[in-house]
Amino acid sequence: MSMKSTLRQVDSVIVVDLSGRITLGEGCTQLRELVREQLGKGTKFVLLNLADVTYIDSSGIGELVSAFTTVSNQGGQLKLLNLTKKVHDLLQITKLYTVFDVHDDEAKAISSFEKAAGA
Amino acid sequence: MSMKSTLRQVDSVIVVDLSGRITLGEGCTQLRELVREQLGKGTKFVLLNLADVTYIDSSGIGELVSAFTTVSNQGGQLKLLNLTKKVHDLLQITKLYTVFDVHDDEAKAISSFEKAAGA
Amino acid sequence: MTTESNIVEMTLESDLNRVEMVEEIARRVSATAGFDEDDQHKIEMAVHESVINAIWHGNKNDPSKQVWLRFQIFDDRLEIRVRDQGIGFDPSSVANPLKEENLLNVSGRGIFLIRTFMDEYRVKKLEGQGTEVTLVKRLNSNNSGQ
Amino acid sequence: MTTESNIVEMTLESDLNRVEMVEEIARRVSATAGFDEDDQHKIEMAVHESVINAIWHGNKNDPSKQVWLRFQIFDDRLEIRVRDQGIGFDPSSVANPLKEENLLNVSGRGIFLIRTFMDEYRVKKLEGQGTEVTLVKRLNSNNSGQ
Ligand SMILES: Nc1ncnc2c1ncn2[C@@H]1O[C@H](COP(=O)(O)OP(=O)(O)O)[C@@H](O)[C@H]1O
Ligand SMILES: Nc1ncnc2c1ncn2[C@@H]1O[C@H](COP(=O)(O)OP(=O)(O)O)[C@@H](O)[C@H]1O
Repeated sequence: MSMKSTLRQVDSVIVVDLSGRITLGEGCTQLRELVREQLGKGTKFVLLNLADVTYIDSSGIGELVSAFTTVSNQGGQLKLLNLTKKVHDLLQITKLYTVFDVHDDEAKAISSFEKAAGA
Repeated sequence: MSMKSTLRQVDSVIVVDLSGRITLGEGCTQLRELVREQLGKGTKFVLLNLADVTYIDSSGIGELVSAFTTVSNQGGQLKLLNLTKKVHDLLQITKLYTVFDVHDDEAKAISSFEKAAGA
Repeated sequence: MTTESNIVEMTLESDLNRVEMVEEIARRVSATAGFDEDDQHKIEMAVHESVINAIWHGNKNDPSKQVWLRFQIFDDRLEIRVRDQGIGFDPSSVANPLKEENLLNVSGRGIFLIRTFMDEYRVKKLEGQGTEVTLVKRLNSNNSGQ
Repeated sequence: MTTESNIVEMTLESDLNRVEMVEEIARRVSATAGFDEDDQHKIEMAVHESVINAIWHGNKNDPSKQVWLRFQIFDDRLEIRVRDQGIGFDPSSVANPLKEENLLNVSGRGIFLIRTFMDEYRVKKLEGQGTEVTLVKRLNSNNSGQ
Protein backbone atom coordinates (compact mmCIF):
# COMPACT_ATOMS: atom_id res chain seq x y z
CA MET A 1 0.00 0.00 0.00
CA SER A 2 1.65 3.20 -1.12
CA MET A 3 0.53 6.82 -1.35
CA LYS A 4 -2.36 8.13 -3.42
CA SER A 5 -3.05 11.75 -4.23
CA THR A 6 -6.01 13.55 -5.76
CA LEU A 7 -5.91 17.22 -6.72
CA ARG A 8 -8.79 19.66 -6.54
CA GLN A 9 -8.82 23.36 -7.30
CA VAL A 10 -10.79 25.46 -4.82
CA ASP A 11 -10.63 29.16 -5.67
CA SER A 12 -6.94 29.87 -6.13
CA VAL A 13 -5.86 26.96 -3.94
CA ILE A 14 -4.80 23.48 -5.06
CA VAL A 15 -6.07 21.04 -2.46
CA VAL A 16 -4.14 17.77 -2.46
CA ASP A 17 -5.95 14.86 -0.80
CA LEU A 18 -3.23 12.48 0.25
CA SER A 19 -3.87 8.96 1.45
CA GLY A 20 -1.72 6.01 2.44
CA ARG A 21 1.95 6.06 3.35
CA ILE A 22 4.27 9.03 3.05
CA THR A 23 7.49 7.14 3.61
CA LEU A 24 10.96 6.88 2.13
CA GLY A 25 10.69 5.76 -1.47
CA GLU A 26 7.54 6.02 -3.52
CA GLY A 27 5.43 8.15 -1.17
CA CYS A 28 8.09 10.83 -0.72
CA THR A 29 9.03 10.87 -4.40
CA GLN A 30 5.42 11.27 -5.45
CA LEU A 31 4.85 14.17 -3.08
CA ARG A 32 8.00 15.93 -4.26
CA GLU A 33 7.08 15.60 -7.94
CA LEU A 34 3.55 16.73 -7.32
CA VAL A 35 4.71 19.93 -5.61
CA ARG A 36 7.32 20.58 -8.30
CA GLU A 37 4.70 20.13 -11.01
CA GLN A 38 2.31 22.55 -9.34
CA LEU A 39 5.00 25.18 -8.93
CA GLY A 40 5.90 24.70 -12.60
CA LYS A 41 2.27 25.46 -13.47
CA GLY A 42 2.41 28.68 -11.49
CA THR A 43 0.40 27.40 -8.50
CA LYS A 44 1.06 29.57 -5.45
CA PHE A 45 -1.27 28.10 -2.83
CA VAL A 46 -1.12 24.45 -1.84
CA LEU A 47 -3.22 22.81 0.87
CA LEU A 48 -2.19 19.26 1.78
CA ASN A 49 -5.11 17.29 3.20
CA LEU A 50 -3.53 14.59 5.36
CA ALA A 51 -6.79 13.13 6.72
CA ASP A 52 -6.23 9.72 5.13
CA VAL A 53 -2.50 9.44 5.64
CA THR A 54 -2.03 6.21 7.55
CA TYR A 55 1.70 6.37 8.10
CA ILE A 56 4.40 8.96 7.87
CA ASP A 57 8.05 8.39 8.71
CA SER A 58 11.01 10.71 9.29
CA SER A 59 11.55 10.97 5.53
CA GLY A 60 7.90 11.84 5.02
CA ILE A 61 8.17 14.58 7.62
CA GLY A 62 11.28 15.80 5.82
CA GLU A 63 9.34 15.81 2.58
CA LEU A 64 6.63 17.99 4.13
CA VAL A 65 9.30 20.41 5.30
CA SER A 66 10.89 20.37 1.87
CA ALA A 67 7.53 21.04 0.19
CA PHE A 68 6.91 23.88 2.63
CA THR A 69 10.23 25.60 2.02
CA THR A 70 10.14 25.04 -1.76
CA VAL A 71 6.70 26.63 -2.06
CA SER A 72 7.66 29.47 0.31
CA ASN A 73 10.86 30.16 -1.63
CA GLN A 74 8.76 30.62 -4.75
CA GLY A 75 6.63 33.19 -2.97
CA GLY A 76 3.78 30.75 -2.41
CA GLN A 77 2.21 29.18 0.66
CA LEU A 78 1.81 25.55 1.69
CA LYS A 79 -0.54 24.65 4.53
CA LEU A 80 -1.69 21.44 6.17
CA LEU A 81 -5.26 20.24 6.69
CA ASN A 82 -6.77 17.51 8.88
CA LEU A 83 -3.85 15.97 10.71
CA THR A 84 -4.48 12.54 12.16
CA LYS A 85 -3.48 12.14 15.78
CA LYS A 86 -0.34 10.29 14.73
CA VAL A 87 0.83 12.97 12.31
CA HIS A 88 -0.12 15.68 14.79
CA ASP A 89 1.96 14.01 17.50
CA LEU A 90 4.94 13.60 15.17
CA LEU A 91 4.89 17.28 14.24
CA GLN A 92 4.70 18.18 17.93
CA ILE A 93 7.61 15.92 18.84
CA THR A 94 9.75 17.29 16.04
CA LYS A 95 8.80 20.90 16.92
CA LEU A 96 7.41 21.44 13.43
CA TYR A 97 3.81 21.96 14.49
CA THR A 98 4.28 25.72 14.84
CA VAL A 99 6.33 25.92 11.64
CA PHE A 100 3.38 24.79 9.55
CA ASP A 101 0.04 26.58 9.30
CA VAL A 102 -2.25 23.72 10.32
CA HIS A 103 -6.03 23.73 9.80
CA ASP A 104 -8.89 21.40 10.53
CA ASP A 105 -11.60 23.20 8.58
CA GLU A 106 -11.18 23.22 4.82
CA ALA A 107 -13.24 26.35 4.12
CA LYS A 108 -11.34 28.32 6.72
CA ALA A 109 -8.04 26.97 5.43
CA ILE A 110 -8.94 28.09 1.90
CA SER A 111 -9.96 31.57 3.02
CA SER A 112 -6.77 31.93 5.05
CA PHE A 113 -4.90 31.77 1.73
CA GLU A 114 -7.30 34.26 0.15
CA LYS A 115 -6.70 36.71 2.95
CA ALA A 116 -2.96 36.51 2.50
CA ALA A 117 -3.42 36.92 -1.24
CA GLY A 118 -5.56 40.00 -0.75
CA ALA A 119 -3.05 41.59 1.61
CA MET B 1 -9.12 -13.19 20.64
CA SER B 2 -10.84 -16.36 21.73
CA MET B 3 -14.31 -17.78 21.31
CA LYS B 4 -17.55 -16.20 22.50
CA SER B 5 -20.91 -17.91 22.74
CA THR B 6 -24.41 -16.64 23.36
CA LEU B 7 -27.37 -18.95 23.90
CA ARG B 8 -30.93 -18.35 22.80
CA GLN B 9 -33.95 -20.61 23.13
CA VAL B 10 -36.19 -20.70 20.05
CA ASP B 11 -39.10 -23.12 20.49
CA SER B 12 -37.50 -26.32 21.69
CA VAL B 13 -34.13 -25.50 20.14
CA ILE B 14 -31.09 -23.97 21.84
CA VAL B 15 -29.41 -21.71 19.31
CA VAL B 16 -25.76 -21.09 20.10
CA ASP B 17 -24.27 -18.04 18.42
CA LEU B 18 -20.56 -18.69 18.29
CA SER B 19 -17.99 -16.09 17.36
CA GLY B 20 -14.21 -15.94 17.22
CA ARG B 21 -11.81 -18.86 17.16
CA ILE B 22 -12.74 -22.50 17.61
CA THR B 23 -9.22 -23.79 18.01
CA LEU B 24 -7.26 -26.13 20.26
CA GLY B 25 -7.38 -24.83 23.80
CA GLU B 26 -9.96 -22.38 25.05
CA GLY B 27 -12.30 -22.39 22.07
CA CYS B 28 -12.66 -26.18 21.94
CA THR B 29 -12.94 -26.54 25.70
CA GLN B 30 -15.68 -23.92 25.88
CA LEU B 31 -17.69 -25.59 23.13
CA ARG B 32 -17.38 -29.00 24.78
CA GLU B 33 -18.54 -27.71 28.15
CA LEU B 34 -21.40 -25.80 26.65
CA VAL B 35 -22.74 -28.90 24.90
CA ARG B 36 -22.26 -31.01 28.01
CA GLU B 37 -24.13 -28.47 30.11
CA GLN B 38 -27.04 -28.37 27.68
CA LEU B 39 -27.32 -32.14 27.61
CA GLY B 40 -27.23 -32.11 31.40
CA LYS B 41 -30.22 -29.76 31.35
CA GLY B 42 -32.14 -32.11 29.10
CA THR B 43 -31.70 -30.09 25.90
CA LYS B 44 -32.25 -32.29 22.86
CA PHE B 45 -31.96 -29.83 19.97
CA VAL B 46 -28.88 -27.73 19.44
CA LEU B 47 -28.29 -25.37 16.52
CA LEU B 48 -24.76 -23.97 16.27
CA ASN B 49 -24.70 -20.64 14.46
CA LEU B 50 -21.19 -20.33 13.03
CA ALA B 51 -21.73 -17.05 11.14
CA ASP B 52 -19.17 -15.14 13.18
CA VAL B 53 -16.57 -17.86 13.55
CA THR B 54 -13.39 -16.35 12.17
CA TYR B 55 -11.13 -19.34 12.46
CA ILE B 56 -11.51 -23.05 12.99
CA ASP B 57 -8.67 -25.55 13.06
CA SER B 58 -8.51 -29.34 12.91
CA SER B 59 -9.24 -29.54 16.64
CA GLY B 60 -12.24 -27.25 16.21
CA ILE B 61 -13.55 -29.50 13.46
CA GLY B 62 -13.01 -32.45 15.77
CA GLU B 63 -14.93 -30.63 18.46
CA LEU B 64 -17.88 -30.12 16.12
CA VAL B 65 -17.83 -33.83 15.32
CA SER B 66 -17.63 -34.66 19.01
CA ALA B 67 -20.57 -32.36 19.79
CA PHE B 68 -22.55 -33.94 16.99
CA THR B 69 -21.99 -37.51 18.13
CA THR B 70 -22.46 -36.69 21.82
CA VAL B 71 -25.83 -35.06 21.17
CA SER B 72 -26.87 -37.85 18.79
CA ASN B 73 -25.89 -40.52 21.29
CA GLN B 74 -28.25 -38.90 23.81
CA GLY B 75 -31.08 -39.08 21.32
CA GLY B 76 -30.82 -35.42 20.39
CA GLN B 77 -29.88 -33.53 17.25
CA LEU B 78 -27.13 -31.03 16.54
CA LYS B 79 -27.24 -28.95 13.38
CA LEU B 80 -25.11 -26.19 11.89
CA LEU B 81 -26.24 -22.77 10.72
CA ASN B 82 -24.58 -20.10 8.57
CA LEU B 83 -21.22 -21.52 7.63
CA THR B 84 -18.65 -19.01 6.48
CA LYS B 85 -16.92 -19.88 3.23
CA LYS B 86 -13.84 -20.98 5.16
CA VAL B 87 -15.74 -23.34 7.46
CA HIS B 88 -17.81 -24.61 4.55
CA ASP B 89 -14.66 -25.40 2.57
CA LEU B 90 -13.06 -27.16 5.54
CA LEU B 91 -16.11 -29.39 6.02
CA GLN B 92 -16.07 -30.20 2.30
CA ILE B 93 -12.37 -31.05 2.32
CA THR B 94 -12.76 -33.29 5.37
CA LYS B 95 -15.88 -34.96 3.89
CA LEU B 96 -17.92 -33.88 6.89
CA TYR B 97 -20.26 -31.60 5.01
CA THR B 98 -22.75 -34.37 4.37
CA VAL B 99 -22.41 -35.74 7.90
CA PHE B 100 -23.80 -32.55 9.39
CA ASP B 101 -27.23 -31.12 8.69
CA VAL B 102 -26.24 -27.66 7.49
CA HIS B 103 -28.65 -24.72 7.16
CA ASP B 104 -28.42 -21.14 6.07
CA ASP B 105 -31.90 -20.03 7.14
CA GLU B 106 -32.52 -19.97 10.88
CA ALA B 107 -36.31 -20.32 10.74
CA LYS B 108 -36.07 -23.29 8.43
CA ALA B 109 -33.33 -24.81 10.56
CA ILE B 110 -35.54 -24.47 13.66
CA SER B 111 -38.55 -26.02 11.96
CA SER B 112 -36.42 -28.90 10.66
CA PHE B 113 -35.94 -29.89 14.31
CA GLU B 114 -39.64 -29.49 15.00
CA LYS B 115 -40.53 -31.77 12.13
CA ALA B 116 -38.21 -34.45 13.38
CA ALA B 117 -39.68 -34.05 16.87
CA GLY B 118 -43.20 -34.35 15.56
CA ALA B 119 -42.40 -37.47 13.57
CA MET C 1 24.99 -13.11 8.87
CA THR C 2 24.21 -15.95 6.51
CA THR C 3 24.38 -15.52 2.77
CA GLU C 4 20.73 -16.48 2.43
CA SER C 5 18.09 -13.79 2.47
CA ASN C 6 14.39 -13.32 3.07
CA ILE C 7 14.33 -15.51 6.11
CA VAL C 8 12.17 -15.16 9.18
CA GLU C 9 13.02 -17.39 12.13
CA MET C 10 11.31 -17.83 15.46
CA THR C 11 12.17 -19.58 18.69
CA LEU C 12 9.19 -19.99 20.96
CA GLU C 13 8.18 -21.53 24.22
CA SER C 14 5.73 -24.40 23.99
CA ASP C 15 2.85 -22.08 24.73
CA LEU C 16 -0.43 -22.10 22.81
CA ASN C 17 -0.68 -18.35 23.42
CA ARG C 18 2.16 -17.82 20.98
CA VAL C 19 0.30 -19.52 18.14
CA GLU C 20 -1.71 -16.49 17.07
CA MET C 21 1.44 -14.41 16.68
CA VAL C 22 2.96 -17.14 14.54
CA GLU C 23 -0.17 -17.27 12.37
CA GLU C 24 -0.11 -13.55 11.71
CA ILE C 25 3.57 -13.64 10.87
CA ALA C 26 2.91 -16.60 8.56
CA ARG C 27 0.21 -14.65 6.80
CA ARG C 28 2.40 -11.57 6.46
CA VAL C 29 5.38 -13.52 5.16
CA SER C 30 3.10 -15.30 2.68
CA ALA C 31 1.81 -11.97 1.43
CA THR C 32 5.37 -10.75 0.97
CA ALA C 33 6.19 -13.97 -0.88
CA GLY C 34 3.44 -13.11 -3.34
CA PHE C 35 0.57 -15.39 -2.34
CA ASP C 36 -3.02 -14.18 -2.67
CA GLU C 37 -5.36 -14.02 0.31
CA ASP C 38 -6.71 -17.48 -0.26
CA ASP C 39 -3.25 -19.03 -0.24
CA GLN C 40 -2.17 -16.85 2.67
CA HIS C 41 -5.00 -18.37 4.67
CA LYS C 42 -4.03 -21.89 3.64
CA ILE C 43 -0.41 -21.33 4.61
CA GLU C 44 -1.52 -19.78 7.89
CA MET C 45 -3.64 -22.85 8.65
CA ALA C 46 -0.86 -25.26 7.72
CA VAL C 47 1.55 -23.40 9.97
CA HIS C 48 -1.04 -23.34 12.76
CA GLU C 49 -1.49 -27.12 12.57
CA SER C 50 2.26 -27.73 12.42
CA VAL C 51 3.02 -25.53 15.41
CA ILE C 52 0.19 -27.08 17.43
CA ASN C 53 1.56 -30.52 16.62
CA ALA C 54 5.08 -29.44 17.60
CA ILE C 55 3.86 -28.09 20.94
CA TRP C 56 1.34 -30.83 21.63
CA HIS C 57 2.72 -34.06 20.19
CA GLY C 58 6.40 -33.14 19.86
CA ASN C 59 7.09 -31.21 23.05
CA LYS C 60 4.20 -32.78 25.01
CA ASN C 61 3.23 -29.28 26.15
CA ASP C 62 6.44 -29.04 28.20
CA PRO C 63 7.03 -25.27 28.57
CA SER C 64 10.77 -25.80 28.97
CA LYS C 65 10.87 -27.20 25.44
CA GLN C 66 11.00 -24.97 22.41
CA VAL C 67 9.54 -24.73 18.98
CA TRP C 68 11.68 -23.27 16.22
CA LEU C 69 10.24 -21.99 12.97
CA ARG C 70 11.86 -20.77 9.81
CA PHE C 71 10.20 -19.16 6.81
CA GLN C 72 12.26 -18.69 3.69
CA ILE C 73 10.96 -16.84 0.67
CA PHE C 74 12.23 -18.04 -2.71
CA ASP C 75 11.29 -16.65 -6.10
CA ASP C 76 9.05 -19.62 -6.84
CA ARG C 77 8.03 -20.86 -3.39
CA LEU C 78 7.78 -20.41 0.34
CA GLU C 79 9.55 -22.97 2.47
CA ILE C 80 8.65 -23.37 6.13
CA ARG C 81 10.41 -25.54 8.69
CA VAL C 82 9.04 -26.33 12.12
CA ARG C 83 11.23 -28.04 14.71
CA ASP C 84 10.28 -29.46 18.05
CA GLN C 85 12.26 -31.33 20.71
CA GLY C 86 10.24 -34.51 20.57
CA ILE C 87 11.02 -38.04 19.44
CA GLY C 88 9.35 -37.70 16.05
CA PHE C 89 6.87 -39.92 14.24
CA ASP C 90 6.20 -41.67 10.99
CA PRO C 91 3.69 -39.65 8.96
CA SER C 92 2.96 -42.63 6.70
CA SER C 93 1.44 -44.46 9.67
CA VAL C 94 -1.06 -41.70 10.34
CA ALA C 95 -4.63 -42.85 9.60
CA ASN C 96 -6.52 -41.33 6.67
CA PRO C 97 -9.27 -39.15 8.17
CA LEU C 98 -11.39 -39.43 5.01
CA LYS C 99 -11.90 -43.16 5.42
CA GLU C 100 -15.48 -44.09 6.36
CA GLU C 101 -14.44 -45.56 9.70
CA ASN C 102 -12.42 -42.46 10.65
CA LEU C 103 -14.90 -39.85 9.54
CA LEU C 104 -16.33 -39.28 13.01
CA ASN C 105 -12.97 -39.33 14.77
CA VAL C 106 -12.43 -36.38 17.05
CA SER C 107 -8.81 -35.90 16.00
CA GLY C 108 -6.38 -36.80 13.24
CA ARG C 109 -7.14 -34.14 10.62
CA GLY C 110 -4.12 -31.84 11.13
CA ILE C 111 -1.59 -33.44 8.82
CA PHE C 112 -4.31 -34.12 6.26
CA LEU C 113 -5.12 -30.40 6.17
CA ILE C 114 -1.45 -29.45 5.93
CA ARG C 115 -1.03 -31.83 3.00
CA THR C 116 -4.16 -30.46 1.34
CA PHE C 117 -3.06 -26.85 1.70
CA MET C 118 0.64 -27.20 0.89
CA ASP C 119 2.56 -28.73 -2.00
CA GLU C 120 5.02 -30.64 0.15
CA TYR C 121 5.04 -32.00 3.68
CA ARG C 122 8.15 -33.79 4.93
CA VAL C 123 9.13 -35.06 8.36
CA LYS C 124 12.75 -35.55 9.35
CA LYS C 125 14.28 -36.84 12.56
CA LEU C 126 17.09 -34.51 13.61
CA GLU C 127 20.52 -35.70 14.74
CA GLY C 128 20.60 -35.61 18.51
CA GLN C 129 17.04 -34.88 19.47
CA GLY C 130 14.06 -33.36 17.76
CA THR C 131 11.83 -33.46 14.73
CA GLU C 132 11.79 -31.13 11.76
CA VAL C 133 8.75 -30.75 9.55
CA THR C 134 9.18 -29.00 6.20
CA LEU C 135 6.26 -27.38 4.38
CA VAL C 136 6.56 -26.05 0.85
CA LYS C 137 4.05 -23.96 -1.04
CA ARG C 138 4.83 -23.06 -4.61
CA LEU C 139 3.66 -19.84 -6.20
CA ASN C 140 1.05 -20.47 -8.88
CA SER C 141 0.69 -24.05 -7.76
CA ASN C 142 -2.49 -25.84 -8.70
CA ASN C 143 -2.92 -27.17 -5.21
CA SER C 144 -6.11 -25.30 -4.55
CA GLY C 145 -6.95 -27.28 -1.46
CA GLN C 146 -10.25 -28.52 -2.80
CA MET D 1 18.03 -24.71 19.03
CA THR D 2 19.22 -22.07 21.46
CA THR D 3 18.16 -22.09 25.07
CA GLU D 4 16.60 -18.64 24.70
CA SER D 5 12.94 -18.35 23.77
CA ASN D 6 10.49 -15.89 22.31
CA ILE D 7 12.81 -14.79 19.58
CA VAL D 8 11.90 -13.68 16.08
CA GLU D 9 14.77 -13.23 13.66
CA MET D 10 14.84 -12.00 10.10
CA THR D 11 17.41 -11.89 7.35
CA LEU D 12 16.42 -9.60 4.53
CA GLU D 13 17.73 -8.20 1.30
CA SER D 14 18.36 -4.47 1.27
CA ASP D 15 15.00 -3.84 -0.33
CA LEU D 16 12.58 -1.13 0.78
CA ASN D 17 9.72 -3.41 -0.26
CA ARG D 18 10.49 -5.63 2.72
CA VAL D 19 10.03 -2.83 5.21
CA GLU D 20 6.25 -3.12 5.47
CA MET D 21 6.50 -6.80 6.35
CA VAL D 22 9.02 -5.97 9.05
CA GLU D 23 6.74 -3.29 10.46
CA GLU D 24 3.80 -5.63 10.71
CA ILE D 25 5.91 -8.28 12.37
CA ALA D 26 7.25 -5.64 14.75
CA ARG D 27 3.72 -4.64 15.67
CA ARG D 28 2.64 -8.26 16.16
CA VAL D 29 5.65 -9.14 18.29
CA SER D 30 5.07 -5.99 20.36
CA ALA D 31 1.46 -6.99 20.95
CA THR D 32 2.59 -10.43 22.07
CA ALA D 33 5.14 -8.81 24.38
CA GLY D 34 2.25 -7.00 26.05
CA PHE D 35 2.48 -3.46 24.68
CA ASP D 36 -0.69 -1.45 24.07
CA GLU D 37 -1.57 -0.10 20.63
CA ASP D 38 0.12 3.20 21.24
CA ASP D 39 3.40 1.56 22.16
CA GLN D 40 3.04 -0.98 19.35
CA HIS D 41 2.94 1.93 16.93
CA LYS D 42 5.98 3.56 18.52
CA ILE D 43 7.96 0.34 18.33
CA GLU D 44 6.84 -0.17 14.75
CA MET D 45 8.06 3.33 13.83
CA ALA D 46 11.38 2.86 15.63
CA VAL D 47 11.93 -0.42 13.79
CA HIS D 48 10.94 1.22 10.50
CA GLU D 49 13.50 3.99 10.97
CA SER D 50 16.21 1.55 12.04
CA VAL D 51 15.67 -0.76 9.08
CA ILE D 52 15.57 2.16 6.63
CA ASN D 53 18.86 3.40 8.10
CA ALA D 54 20.38 -0.07 7.83
CA ILE D 55 19.36 -0.37 4.18
CA TRP D 56 20.08 3.22 3.23
CA HIS D 57 23.05 4.40 5.27
CA GLY D 58 24.51 1.05 6.33
CA ASN D 59 24.17 -1.06 3.20
CA LYS D 60 24.04 1.93 0.81
CA ASN D 61 21.06 0.31 -0.89
CA ASP D 62 23.26 -2.51 -2.18
CA PRO D 63 20.84 -5.41 -2.78
CA SER D 64 23.61 -7.96 -2.27
CA LYS D 65 23.96 -6.76 1.32
CA GLN D 66 21.65 -7.95 4.04
CA VAL D 67 19.80 -6.62 7.01
CA TRP D 68 19.38 -8.87 10.01
CA LEU D 69 16.79 -8.28 12.70
CA ARG D 70 16.13 -9.93 16.01
CA PHE D 71 13.23 -9.38 18.36
CA GLN D 72 13.43 -10.91 21.81
CA ILE D 73 10.57 -10.78 24.25
CA PHE D 74 11.49 -10.62 27.92
CA ASP D 75 9.11 -10.41 30.88
CA ASP D 76 9.86 -6.74 31.39
CA ARG D 77 10.95 -5.53 27.93
CA LEU D 78 11.29 -6.04 24.22
CA GLU D 79 14.79 -5.98 22.82
CA ILE D 80 15.37 -5.44 19.12
CA ARG D 81 18.65 -5.66 17.26
CA VAL D 82 19.19 -4.49 13.70
CA ARG D 83 22.39 -5.33 11.87
CA ASP D 84 23.66 -4.07 8.56
CA GLN D 85 26.87 -4.68 6.64
CA GLY D 86 28.05 -1.07 6.65
CA ILE D 87 30.97 0.71 8.29
CA GLY D 88 28.95 2.11 11.18
CA PHE D 89 28.69 5.60 12.58
CA ASP D 90 28.92 7.60 15.77
CA PRO D 91 25.40 8.44 16.96
CA SER D 92 26.73 11.15 19.28
CA SER D 93 27.86 13.15 16.26
CA VAL D 94 24.39 13.21 14.74
CA ALA D 95 22.94 16.73 14.77
CA ASN D 96 19.97 17.54 17.02
CA PRO D 97 16.98 18.07 14.72
CA LEU D 98 15.19 20.22 17.31
CA LYS D 99 17.81 22.96 17.18
CA GLU D 100 16.55 26.15 15.58
CA GLU D 101 19.06 25.93 12.72
CA ASN D 102 18.14 22.31 11.95
CA LEU D 103 14.38 22.65 12.19
CA LEU D 104 13.86 22.99 8.45
CA ASN D 105 16.35 20.28 7.50
CA VAL D 106 14.93 17.73 5.11
CA SER D 107 16.53 14.76 6.90
CA GLY D 108 18.07 13.82 10.23
CA ARG D 109 14.99 12.98 12.31
CA GLY D 110 15.18 9.17 12.28
CA ILE D 111 17.43 8.52 15.24
CA PHE D 112 15.71 11.29 17.18
CA LEU D 113 12.36 9.54 16.69
CA ILE D 114 13.82 6.18 17.66
CA ARG D 115 15.24 7.70 20.85
CA THR D 116 11.92 9.38 21.59
CA PHE D 117 9.91 6.20 21.13
CA MET D 118 12.24 3.69 22.78
CA ASP D 119 13.94 3.51 26.18
CA GLU D 120 17.37 2.62 24.85
CA TYR D 121 19.19 3.10 21.57
CA ARG D 122 22.73 1.75 21.25
CA VAL D 123 25.07 1.44 18.27
CA LYS D 124 27.86 -1.12 18.18
CA LYS D 125 30.49 -1.80 15.55
CA LEU D 126 30.65 -5.55 14.93
CA GLU D 127 33.88 -7.54 14.72
CA GLY D 128 34.73 -8.04 11.10
CA GLN D 129 32.21 -5.90 9.28
CA GLY D 130 28.86 -4.42 10.10
CA THR D 131 26.91 -2.34 12.55
CA GLU D 132 24.44 -3.47 15.18
CA VAL D 133 21.81 -1.16 16.58
CA THR D 134 20.00 -2.24 19.75
CA LEU D 135 16.59 -0.86 20.69
CA VAL D 136 14.96 -1.57 24.03
CA LYS D 137 11.42 -0.77 25.08
CA ARG D 138 10.42 -1.56 28.64
CA LEU D 139 6.89 -2.56 29.58
CA ASN D 140 5.19 0.14 31.66
CA SER D 141 7.96 2.57 30.86
CA ASN D 142 7.17 6.24 31.25
CA ASN D 143 8.70 7.04 27.91
CA SER D 144 5.47 8.20 26.37
CA GLY D 145 7.18 9.72 23.37
CA GLN D 146 5.90 13.22 24.02
N1 LIG E 1 5.54 -32.95 15.69
C1 LIG E 1 5.07 -34.19 15.99
N2 LIG E 1 5.75 -34.99 16.84
C2 LIG E 1 5.30 -36.22 17.14
N3 LIG E 1 4.17 -36.73 16.64
C3 LIG E 1 3.45 -36.01 15.80
C4 LIG E 1 3.85 -34.70 15.42
N4 LIG E 1 2.94 -34.21 14.52
C5 LIG E 1 2.02 -35.17 14.37
N5 LIG E 1 2.31 -36.26 15.12
C6 LIG E 1 1.55 -37.54 15.19
O1 LIG E 1 0.69 -37.60 14.07
C7 LIG E 1 -0.65 -37.79 14.50
C8 LIG E 1 -1.60 -37.11 13.55
O2 LIG E 1 -1.45 -35.73 13.67
P1 LIG E 1 -2.60 -34.78 13.11
O3 LIG E 1 -2.98 -35.25 11.75
O4 LIG E 1 -2.09 -33.38 13.21
O5 LIG E 1 -3.84 -35.00 14.03
P2 LIG E 1 -4.02 -34.74 15.60
O6 LIG E 1 -3.00 -33.74 16.00
O7 LIG E 1 -5.43 -34.27 15.69
O8 LIG E 1 -3.80 -36.08 16.23
C9 LIG E 1 -0.69 -37.27 15.90
O9 LIG E 1 -1.72 -37.84 16.66
C10 LIG E 1 0.68 -37.62 16.42
O10 LIG E 1 0.72 -38.95 16.87
N1 LIG F 1 22.91 2.04 10.14
C1 LIG F 1 23.64 3.13 9.88
N2 LIG F 1 24.85 3.04 9.29
C2 LIG F 1 25.58 4.13 9.02
N3 LIG F 1 25.19 5.38 9.32
C3 LIG F 1 23.99 5.55 9.90
C4 LIG F 1 23.15 4.45 10.22
N4 LIG F 1 22.04 4.93 10.81
C5 LIG F 1 22.17 6.27 10.84
N5 LIG F 1 23.34 6.65 10.31
C6 LIG F 1 23.87 8.03 10.20
O1 LIG F 1 23.16 8.86 11.09
C7 LIG F 1 22.57 9.95 10.40
C8 LIG F 1 21.26 10.34 11.02
O2 LIG F 1 20.31 9.32 10.81
P1 LIG F 1 18.78 9.65 11.00
O3 LIG F 1 18.60 10.40 12.27
O4 LIG F 1 18.04 8.37 10.87
O5 LIG F 1 18.40 10.64 9.85
P2 LIG F 1 18.45 10.45 8.26
O6 LIG F 1 18.39 8.97 7.99
O7 LIG F 1 17.26 11.17 7.81
O8 LIG F 1 19.74 11.07 7.81
C9 LIG F 1 22.45 9.49 8.96
O9 LIG F 1 22.44 10.55 8.06
C10 LIG F 1 23.68 8.62 8.82
O10 LIG F 1 24.81 9.40 8.53
